[in-house]
Amino acid sequence: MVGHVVHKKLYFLVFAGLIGLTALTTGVAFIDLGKWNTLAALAIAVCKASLVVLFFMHLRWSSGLMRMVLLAAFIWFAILVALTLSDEFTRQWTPVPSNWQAQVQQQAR
Amino acid sequence: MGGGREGNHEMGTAVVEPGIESRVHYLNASYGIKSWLLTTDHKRIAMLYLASITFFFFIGGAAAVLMRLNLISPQGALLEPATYNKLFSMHGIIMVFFFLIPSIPAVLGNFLVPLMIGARDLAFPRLNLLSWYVFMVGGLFTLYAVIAGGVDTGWTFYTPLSTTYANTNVISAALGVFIAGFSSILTGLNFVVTIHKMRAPGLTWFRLPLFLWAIYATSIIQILGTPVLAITLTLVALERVFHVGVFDPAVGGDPILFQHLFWFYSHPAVYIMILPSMGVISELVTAFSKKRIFGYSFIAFSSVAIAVISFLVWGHHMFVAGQSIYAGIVFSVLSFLVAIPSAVKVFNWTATLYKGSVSYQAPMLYALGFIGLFTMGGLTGLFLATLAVDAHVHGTYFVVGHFHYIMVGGAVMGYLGGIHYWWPKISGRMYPDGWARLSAAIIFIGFNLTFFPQYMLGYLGMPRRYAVYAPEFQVLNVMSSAGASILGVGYLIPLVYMVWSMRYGPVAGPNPWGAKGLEWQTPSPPPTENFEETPKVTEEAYAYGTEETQVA
Amino acid sequence: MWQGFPIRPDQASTIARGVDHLYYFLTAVDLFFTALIFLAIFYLAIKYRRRSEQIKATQVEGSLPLEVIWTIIPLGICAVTFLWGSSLFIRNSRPPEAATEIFVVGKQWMWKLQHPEGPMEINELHVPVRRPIKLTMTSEDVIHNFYVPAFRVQKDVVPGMYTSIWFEATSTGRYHFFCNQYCGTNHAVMGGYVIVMSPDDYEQWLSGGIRGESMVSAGAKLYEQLACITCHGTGKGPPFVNLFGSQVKLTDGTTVTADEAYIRESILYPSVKIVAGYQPLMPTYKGQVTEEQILQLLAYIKSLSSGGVSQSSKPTSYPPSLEGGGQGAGNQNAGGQQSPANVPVPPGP
Amino acid sequence: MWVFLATEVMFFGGLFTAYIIYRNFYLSAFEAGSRLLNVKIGAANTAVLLCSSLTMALGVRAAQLGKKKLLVTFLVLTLLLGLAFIGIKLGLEWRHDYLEGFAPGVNWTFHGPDWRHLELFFCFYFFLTGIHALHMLIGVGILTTLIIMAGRGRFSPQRYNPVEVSGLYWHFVDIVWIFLYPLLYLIGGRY
Repeated sequence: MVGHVVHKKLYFLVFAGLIGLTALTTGVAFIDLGKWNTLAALAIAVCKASLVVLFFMHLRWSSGLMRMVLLAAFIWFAILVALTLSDEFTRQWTPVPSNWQAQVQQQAR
Repeated sequence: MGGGREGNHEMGTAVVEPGIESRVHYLNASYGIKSWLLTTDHKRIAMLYLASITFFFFIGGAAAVLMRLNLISPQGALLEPATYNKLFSMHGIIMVFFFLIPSIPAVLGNFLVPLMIGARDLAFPRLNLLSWYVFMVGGLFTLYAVIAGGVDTGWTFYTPLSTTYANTNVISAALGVFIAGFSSILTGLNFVVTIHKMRAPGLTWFRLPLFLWAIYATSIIQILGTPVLAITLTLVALERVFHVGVFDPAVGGDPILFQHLFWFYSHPAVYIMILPSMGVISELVTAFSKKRIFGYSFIAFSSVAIAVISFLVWGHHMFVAGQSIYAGIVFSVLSFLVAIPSAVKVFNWTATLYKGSVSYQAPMLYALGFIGLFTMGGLTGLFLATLAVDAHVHGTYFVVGHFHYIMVGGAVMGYLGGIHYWWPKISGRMYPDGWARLSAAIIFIGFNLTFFPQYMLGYLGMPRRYAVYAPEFQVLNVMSSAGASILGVGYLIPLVYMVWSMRYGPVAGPNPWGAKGLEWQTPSPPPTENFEETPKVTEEAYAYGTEETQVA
Repeated sequence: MWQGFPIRPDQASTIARGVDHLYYFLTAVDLFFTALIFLAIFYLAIKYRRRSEQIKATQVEGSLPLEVIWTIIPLGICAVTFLWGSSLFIRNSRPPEAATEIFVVGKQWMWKLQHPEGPMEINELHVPVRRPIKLTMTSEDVIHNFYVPAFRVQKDVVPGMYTSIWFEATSTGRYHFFCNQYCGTNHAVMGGYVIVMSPDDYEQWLSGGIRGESMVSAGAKLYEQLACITCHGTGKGPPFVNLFGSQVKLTDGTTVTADEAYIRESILYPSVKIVAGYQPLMPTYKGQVTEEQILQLLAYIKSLSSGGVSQSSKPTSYPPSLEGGGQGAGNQNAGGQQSPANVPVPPGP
Repeated sequence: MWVFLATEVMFFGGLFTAYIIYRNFYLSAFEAGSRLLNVKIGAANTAVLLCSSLTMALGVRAAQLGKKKLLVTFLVLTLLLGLAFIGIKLGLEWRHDYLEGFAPGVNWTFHGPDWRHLELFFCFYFFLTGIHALHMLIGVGILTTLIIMAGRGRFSPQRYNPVEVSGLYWHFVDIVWIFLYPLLYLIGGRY
């Protein structure tokens, strides 16, 4: 039943990393990077989350099944976001066939 | 078809066994209300579910009967429009969330998953009991909403009607669905863990009965889809309470976003209903053909494929909802994809009959009925996935016909077939096969009479959810109502003879159908611990070719 | 055919025939496969019925070629149907540029339809035959849906945004239209008739009865009344001439197309998108203008663009010379066209 | 438990999707809203929560090694840090926002430019942090149970599954916050 026992030092190292990244993300927010601000904030958040998942939650030492479950969850989340956005961001976009005027006139006849 | 072929009863072959009453099994292990309400035995919990969903089924059914009666006359034969709206909302909410979604997973799944894998119980027996209580609490909230005056938003809770304009009990109904959703999540979780961890030695993934593949796929949908519905309904409730608008266009919200989030769950939910039913049919077709299933791995993988693809198609509910044309095209092509694994299944079932030794007891009739109705329902789905045609039939009775063919013709036929097939295992007794065949035939005929006219009504342009309608639609509506009365009778008959058989039916014996599968190797009804010793599996699923040594 | 027992609604628009053809194709596919499955089941079920307990089934595991075949064939049919359906849909969704624009506002539980020439109708729509009509629709409360079965068109009518459908009627007559998105208590009676008339009859209908004010002039009047003119006519705010359909540069560096949605948003939520070079001075008009008034303003702004999207909107001089001397837009409803046909009007709001 | 966490991912996933969409619709209002939040408190709370995650991880380690006293200590520490987080969140931030009139539907007094969309931002702010806080409360309940069980010596290196599973839950709630913090507090830019 005893899983992988992680050395104390590693935990503290990870913790230091997390605090460091928090400081970093807060700091970055005070610099104007234009579009990159959002991206940087999210990238740092992903790094932090990965640290927690891999070390605190022992995913690094877990079976493939656990990884699959986690992967599935994120794929599903991606599906939800991607397909919803595929609508929300293309409401204004309507494809125009190149010869549509001719077609319409043909139909009208 | 085979409704008239009498005299082929397997019951006669039931092996003489010490009477059921003299042996200790899960039904008579202990008595009293408390022993039922506090049980952690998966079989007893399955019975609790059976009783509760039967109750909900007849409530939902009563609403349907009233609606069909009302639609005999274009002016509305007996109800006010407001009442009618509440009825169809209640019918939808109860049938979808409190009958169809828990039907096969919670009743047959609960009963069979441990039996089929040779386990003593589910992975988390107490969690299982908790799911039932959660389910009942959800049910009570919904019933409260109904009794306190009803809900009139439809089961879809579209905003801003549900958030701002409806002044009925939206919150308690939404809360009821929300709570029942958690029951669904917990059940799914329990099944996934059980199937992963507790299979008997030798029972590899590709020896699993196809029913379990279907249940597994269903559980995935429940786990990953239901929370989105939960959060969406929470937002609706919060919006009503605090009058803030996440979906309210008056403050810049987007009502179509609600539809996205809602259908992200509610389309896959259709597969929560139909996938287990497909699993049941796979069991029935093999058992009554005495033959291995045709294309085992194709059926197994098509279940998983359906579960995955089902999450990619929700936008086809919104082709004319103001969704962008671009998104419409994407969702259309994805929707066609889901037709393929379904078609593969139908072909494989049909091919299973080939060179079989086919007998026609009631469960098989239900199964064949399922295949027929599901084919018709599935194929009409193509119309709805086709953008140009959907732009005409969307939101009409065509849609109503389509999803009833899938959810009633498909899911309920499968459910009844499964109940008939495993009833001897559940109760230890046989029901009268003649009556059962009769009711299968009545349901098949009544069903087609009820819902086929609705396809035609739909193409003629009759919108759904209409309490009154234009006179040109009357003929078909009357036909549909007439069919519904036949269908209603068809559903009542099994209730009567099933209850009768619990006391007076002939003793069934452990394996009345001569079927394969671990569940048939233990006595009927099974003892509380299911198996005296953990069975070892040495053969493939549905090994009908081998000598039938295990049959008692 | 099938007079007493129709299988399809009237084909009364240019779109209808194409949709029906696709529908027949699908029905044929449907019937073929249903028949195939039913016959196969009957045949196999009878041929291989259990004659005695002794005869054992022959075990057949499956067949890869068969599986491939019955995967590929449905896939092919689906691909064909998808391509056919989508191309038809795209064509049917794209209104011709010459279409006459009629504005539709849905509310619980009635339809208000406003012609560009002025007449406003309730639950009834008169249109000339063989002229493309574009409906620009929005809702005052919940989601509705405008559905004309005989034309094979429908679209949800969503509060807070504009959706549109178009059709060109091919034969005169009265055709039902319905609300096809459940919208509350009286959903079932929220409908009416589209009355397709010959061009002559239509002209006569237009000139007869109480003629309301045209959309453009009503909009022009609002433009003064709401004091839009004090900024947008003086250069404090961006001018409207040739605005519609143009690309607008915003303060945050992005550009947007000035379409209906943009203009609507700018009236209701002016601070969301600020045009480059201007101050965010404009107050919100939310709650001060009705959906119909926004549509009138929109018609007016459109009329100022040289492209003249709406056929009937004549380019007006700027600032506009006002026609007529009505008392204002609030009277639009009262001046609505009385409908000649005898259709029961559902209970009011 | 991982399977349950997948459910949770989708639960928050729905909210995040809605948030992303509106943020893109009403960018400026959401950025303005973000600037109205107190980044110092947000950062401090992040640190508190990360600390609690550390103590939780150490607690699981103690359970693995069968050190009962250490386990109880770490669990209590985690509990206290969790309570601190909730306290800061509800007592300081929410109260502050409420008094300032930034509570949609309850006390909304701000009527500057584009306030409707700003209100939408605060809706999401309250929903997201509220549901997160609710998860924290559930976590606090679980921790309390664990502490009692640990005190009675229910865990051993052979049987510490409840501790590990609760740990997973706690870390998950932490991860949600790791995303909430930049999305709500930082994304508007502070320059």
